[in-house]
Amino acid sequence: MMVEPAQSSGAGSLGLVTSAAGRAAVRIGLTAVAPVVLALVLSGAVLSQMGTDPLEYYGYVVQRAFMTPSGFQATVTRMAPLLLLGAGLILAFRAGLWNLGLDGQFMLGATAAAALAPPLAQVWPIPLVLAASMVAAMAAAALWSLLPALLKAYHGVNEIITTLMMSFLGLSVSNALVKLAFLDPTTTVPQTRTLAVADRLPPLSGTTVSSGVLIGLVAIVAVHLVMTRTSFGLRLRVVGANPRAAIHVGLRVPLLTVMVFAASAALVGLAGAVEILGVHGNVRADWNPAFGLAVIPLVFLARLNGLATIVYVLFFSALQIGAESAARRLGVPHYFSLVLVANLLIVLALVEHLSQRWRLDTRS
Amino acid sequence: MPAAPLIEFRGVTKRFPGVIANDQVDLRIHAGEVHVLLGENGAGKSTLIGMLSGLQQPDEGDILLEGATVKLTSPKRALRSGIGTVFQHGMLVPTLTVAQNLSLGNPWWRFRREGDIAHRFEALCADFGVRIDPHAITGELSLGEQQQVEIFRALLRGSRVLVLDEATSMLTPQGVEELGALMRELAKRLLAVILITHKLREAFDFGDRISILRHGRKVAELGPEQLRETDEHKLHQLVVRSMFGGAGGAPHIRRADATGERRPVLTVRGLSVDGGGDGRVAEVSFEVAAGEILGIAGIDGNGQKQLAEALAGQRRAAAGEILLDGRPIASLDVGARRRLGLRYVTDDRLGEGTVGAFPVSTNLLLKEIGTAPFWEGGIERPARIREHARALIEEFDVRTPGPDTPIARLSGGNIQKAVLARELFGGARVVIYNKPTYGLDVHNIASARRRLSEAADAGVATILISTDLDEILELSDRIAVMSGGRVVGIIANDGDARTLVGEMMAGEMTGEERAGEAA
Amino acid sequence: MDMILSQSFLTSLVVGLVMAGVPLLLAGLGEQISEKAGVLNIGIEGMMLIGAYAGFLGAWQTGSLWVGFLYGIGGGMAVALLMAVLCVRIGLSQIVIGIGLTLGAEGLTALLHHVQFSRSYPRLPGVETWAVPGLSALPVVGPGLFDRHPMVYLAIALAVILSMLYRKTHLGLTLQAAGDKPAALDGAGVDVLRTRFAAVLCTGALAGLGGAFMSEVGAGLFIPFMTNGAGFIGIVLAMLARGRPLWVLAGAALFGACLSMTTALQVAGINIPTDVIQMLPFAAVMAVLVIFGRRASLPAALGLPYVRGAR
Amino acid sequence: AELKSIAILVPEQGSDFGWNQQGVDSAKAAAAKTGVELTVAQGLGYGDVRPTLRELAEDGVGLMLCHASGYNTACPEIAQEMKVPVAIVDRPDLLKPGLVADYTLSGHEGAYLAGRLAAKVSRTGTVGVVVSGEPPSWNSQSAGFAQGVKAEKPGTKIVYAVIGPAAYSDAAGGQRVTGSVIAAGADVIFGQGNGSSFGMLQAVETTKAVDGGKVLFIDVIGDKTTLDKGFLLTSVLWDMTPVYASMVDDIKAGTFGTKHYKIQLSDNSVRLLQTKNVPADAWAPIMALRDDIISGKIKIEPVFDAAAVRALMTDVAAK
Ligand SMILES: Nc1ncnc2c1ncn2[C@@H]1O[C@H](COP(=O)(O)OP(=O)(O)OP(=O)(O)O)[C@@H](O)[C@H]1O
Ligand SMILES: Nc1ncnc2c1ncn2[C@@H]1O[C@H](COP(=O)(O)OP(=O)(O)OP(=O)(O)O)[C@@H](O)[C@H]1O
Ligand SMILES: [Mg+2]
Ligand SMILES: [Mg+2]
Repeated sequence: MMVEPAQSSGAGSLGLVTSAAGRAAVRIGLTAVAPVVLALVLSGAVLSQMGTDPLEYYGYVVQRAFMTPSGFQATVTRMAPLLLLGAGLILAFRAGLWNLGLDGQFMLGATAAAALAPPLAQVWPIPLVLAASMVAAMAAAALWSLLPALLKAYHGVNEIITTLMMSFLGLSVSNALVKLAFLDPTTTVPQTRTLAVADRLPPLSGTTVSSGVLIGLVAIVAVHLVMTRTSFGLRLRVVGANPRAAIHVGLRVPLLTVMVFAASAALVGLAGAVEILGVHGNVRADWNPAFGLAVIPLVFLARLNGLATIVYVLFFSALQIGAESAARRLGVPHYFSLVLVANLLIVLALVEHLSQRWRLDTRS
Repeated sequence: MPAAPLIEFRGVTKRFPGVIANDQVDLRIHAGEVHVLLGENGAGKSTLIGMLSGLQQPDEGDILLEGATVKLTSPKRALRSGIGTVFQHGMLVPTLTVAQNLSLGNPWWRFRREGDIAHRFEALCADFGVRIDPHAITGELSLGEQQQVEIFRALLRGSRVLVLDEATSMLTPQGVEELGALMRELAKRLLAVILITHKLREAFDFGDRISILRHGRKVAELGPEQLRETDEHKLHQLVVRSMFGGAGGAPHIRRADATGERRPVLTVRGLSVDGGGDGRVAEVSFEVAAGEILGIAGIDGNGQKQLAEALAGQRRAAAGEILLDGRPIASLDVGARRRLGLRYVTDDRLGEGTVGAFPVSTNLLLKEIGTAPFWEGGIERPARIREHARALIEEFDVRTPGPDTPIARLSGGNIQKAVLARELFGGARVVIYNKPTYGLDVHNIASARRRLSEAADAGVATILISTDLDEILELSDRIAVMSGGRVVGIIANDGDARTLVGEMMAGEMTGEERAGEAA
Repeated sequence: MDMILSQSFLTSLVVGLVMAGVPLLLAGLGEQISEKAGVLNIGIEGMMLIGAYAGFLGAWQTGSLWVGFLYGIGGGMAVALLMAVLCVRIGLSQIVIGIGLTLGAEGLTALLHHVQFSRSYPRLPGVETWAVPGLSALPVVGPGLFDRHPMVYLAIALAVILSMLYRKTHLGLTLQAAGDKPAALDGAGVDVLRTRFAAVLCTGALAGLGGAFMSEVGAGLFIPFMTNGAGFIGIVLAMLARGRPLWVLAGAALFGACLSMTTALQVAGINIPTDVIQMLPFAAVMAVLVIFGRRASLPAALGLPYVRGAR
Repeated sequence: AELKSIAILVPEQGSDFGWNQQGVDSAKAAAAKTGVELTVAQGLGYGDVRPTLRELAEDGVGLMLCHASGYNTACPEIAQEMKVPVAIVDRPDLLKPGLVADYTLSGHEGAYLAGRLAAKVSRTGTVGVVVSGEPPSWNSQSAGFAQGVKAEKPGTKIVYAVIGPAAYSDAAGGQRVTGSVIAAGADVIFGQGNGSSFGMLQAVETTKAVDGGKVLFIDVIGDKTTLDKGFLLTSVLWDMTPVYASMVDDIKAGTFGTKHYKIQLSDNSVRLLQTKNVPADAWAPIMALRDDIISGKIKIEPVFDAAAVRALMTDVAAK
């Protein structure tokens, strides 16, 4: 079979297929569906080792996460922070910067929002409070990324080390802030004041879905468009794809590096804010959802494509919601979802590699 | 007929997706001979010797060593079989010392004995009259020295066959002469040398036997008798016809004399650049007028690249002035200088000149990102970008499946055409070319030179940096020679320019003498 | 306050330093081998976790810590084998696969623990120490450093041995070439993929051993997620050490000392909130980076798959 | 009102010999006693439990026991939204008739007794408190323990150490910190932590006290006797069965959400575990003290604030 090499612009684009629809269908079937099936089978083997019927488990997860109204709403709500984290990661990764400090930035954003919103809600109109809190969260996270950004931009210090370190530090700092500075004096529980349910981001009408998901969708689509359709995005992609070319064509790489870090961290901080303003209402000491390690695989699975990330985030949210429920009914701890995501990541990477090889082999 | 060949290729075929790189090639390499492989870019030379050095395996056919079939399945096997290769791109670890590089390949558990190897290396160097410190960090040596290290490494390993892939392309004329002498010496000691080159001159000067590849096939072989007996002009024609299928060599372009008083467009005064470890620029001054071509000759690594980058705005100048139309631009960045009409054609088209994964169309606008009409308010206008690309592709004859093809899929010559198109497009006042024809085949070289000179004729002030003296002599109006980061002299390109430049490059004349003479 | 100065307390701080430092040391040394050879091994956290689980399992089943260490090494190497096949042989992205393997190891060990141990929480018997004759009689550091489980000495010896190997044998050159210019190594007749493959396996072995040390000697039991980012700290140590094993040793000691200090300050009744004290090690690393943050000389080909003859 | 089924939500697996297991076991016992069905939702983690709460409510659960201090923001909100009663911990201020009841758990009375016992058996005159974190229920027990120690032997030193941020699973950290506390002189360790408490136990089992003798461990909440190798002195056991049972009764009676539920010595919902490691002559006086507390002769105020707990420790240590 003859297959034209897919047109891929940039490092990780999902080869927006331009060839005939039939061929595209075959390719999607082979590169997207087959790996998912394979990963499900592999993970299913783990399930049956634990004495659980994989089909029953998967069926249950799908049923709960998609078919029941409350389950589906929960799935969609869970997407909000993940989408924002994904947007932040795409921005950084496309520009060739490994921002691995998500968890610290997320918690600082969350803490900033939680510190600000409840007291402000006493004096300001709510929309203003929400906006101000989100801005504060973005600023806090962006500020936290500044040190790694400057070290990278002006001293070439590897950002993997610095963002990881700043992440650990950020977690401690946000904890200390919660316990020492922003403590809710009315309770013995070490947590910030709680934003009243009525003052939070409004749910989509008639549902329990936090409107944070809209913010997430807007953000990731915006990032996608910025990266693929604007001059700013193109500049970042040049830096990411060939830093020497960026210097050659006169891009201010250090400045762009700092900007990307700030923007990426701001989106991550916004994820924290949305999670607090939309769902939790406060930050408890020692809370850390550690979304970072889960989202990174998702954006890679989506090959740094914003639109594909939405699909994978939906998948992952559904898996989480379904797994929490399945844990109760079928006695499989929700850690299982980690195994499934890992399997999926590895299988997909492998299949993508093989399909590329196959494509080359059939070119002659 | 000479004795049984040391190496024999028998019906060797190698296919790559979409290309037959080698097609039923028969080749015999004899001990005591320098065997030159000629062929245009992509003819399959590197692939052929890649199979000899164990990097690749033939799809069909056999390689025989002293009459017996060998399977060279890895570089290690090849080395064991006495085949040493000096590749087109350096194969030394830049962060290790020479001696460490030489001892690379020992099993990891062996104790290091760099002292021994250093001694042997020094002895060998002395034998050939070369001096290289075995404890120098390899990355800090000149390219020529690195190449010599590679050759000696092959000899130290007891190679009987020495393969040199485009070994001369990075060298200065002197370097080439030295290498030639070295090869002749090796041949005298009954080694077999395989030399790949693009320069016919070298083939005739150093070769005992010439094989010519074309489209993966061996199309001609000229033995020692033929080489000796045939008249040089005829030989030249014969070879060129075999290489290019009768199309003949490139037409000679000689520029119309462009002397006379003209207003300088670019003025450089006392420019100094700290190059870090790799070459610097010291107090360079010159002027280039509209329509003039100033050639900058010199041995590679004497500050030419640093000078070019400082002019383009990619590298900061430590001191000095740069004036464009009388306006100081030293404090401007790359983009601002470009907008004023200052352009730079880099010598590293793949490394920094283009982004390989991006489409041709984007690469054509890589230095104009964000400008109207291709971006409006920061938003990309794909139709206009593609339209622009189509026009340039057409105008510059870039052979590409289309504007959306990732530029890395193009051949080297076509990538260079795209880069030229980008730099010459729209209001170029000054263009700095850095080795514009490096790595291209004869056809592409001719077309690139034609472009360059046409642009100059249209009034572009041109700076041509090249290590190819012929190219400089062919195109320039005046020639500056750089050595050790300084311009040691600027002369008009007339009758005895070749000797003068050669002398300056060889360091036989000081800058002051030269300047006095040129004045 | 007197207890702060008591010999036994100071000794315990040294012990704490050693206990926290040894897994980091092993992980850092392991990561360093991969990095030298040009493989950024982000999966090391997963290798440690599997090593911790397997090591505990082995020790618990057979009653021998040494068998446990072998299990731990095996567990770490199993994960490393997967990484080597996918990233070295096939050339998939090292960061993606590394994160995938870490996630998978977290999930898998938590599941296994749930099935196997969550009802009984078995613990290993106390660790036999081996006193270094003479040295163990020294005050404070004697019992703290020289009356430990032999694995402690082995880990420290390993740093010294590796440092010597790198300096005296071709091991260091070979790895450095694989990381800086793999094509040159290939041209010199050494199989780059095999070199990197072996390097990744060594990383897995050391990381697995580090994990096993943590569960067998450090805790005496296995708890899900118990490595708590130690692997990531190992990556940081390896990057900061720039190829020098003794620097990894120093870095691991610094980290261990910081952790010990947090306990010391608390026990001394110095009333700083724990969260502030906990920042010490990370703040220390950031300070080091800010002060000495020149261009980190990482191998040129770090993170890039090697394909022979690729253009 | 009618009540057919209840549910309990716990963050970790209900097999940890501690907080989670005790909650699940108590809920089972209470359900059996009151004849309602029980759904156990375990291992939910510390993230957002709202989806689970909504799902349980949709399934017709008539009372949700939110057995984690981290759930006390989400549960009252969902109670309001779904009109299903919930019980939460650590927020007595959120009481709401018919919807939200609080059962802030404080074993401070038991911890006080444990402190008395610890001071009695300590040979070195130093005891240690090792915690993995500082949530209110642990703070109150740490404080109770310190008060007990102080009351028994005022000169006894108390060494206090928190393991660290990720300490719930940091077993190695638990062992390391406990080791240091023992080296600082403690020969009785009062340990609170989930996974890390196994690390503490391991340290106690494998480290000698400064006087060369054995170190003893005081556990909280659960009964680790089956895991003991002769080092478990006692445990401040919690039993929420009476609490949960009276919640069910209150819902049926329509009085839910009008009162606080407590665990206490008087109904044995807090009690001290008697092990064979308790010296024979020490147990009787402790039981006498228990009676004094029940009768009100001794009053112990719970202290929930981390800084206040620390003050108590340094206070003791300074003497
Ligand atoms: N690894 C490869 N994969 C695919 N095609 C290849 C590969 N190596 C070489 N080719 C193709 O094989 C043909 C012969 O290439 P080769 O490098 O041998 O040419 P060459 O004569 O050495 O050219 P040059 O003078 O430019 O070095 C070319 O078309 C080239 O693109
Ligand atoms: N890595 C590769 N994989 C597949 N095809 C390649 C690769 N590199 C080059 N090619 C193709 O091989 C052909 C020859 O490449 P090469 O760079 O040698 O061109 P060329 O024949 O020298 O052309 P030019 O004279 O314009 O430089 C081109 O058509 C190019 O598209
Ligand atoms: Mg070639
Ligand atoms: Mg070419």
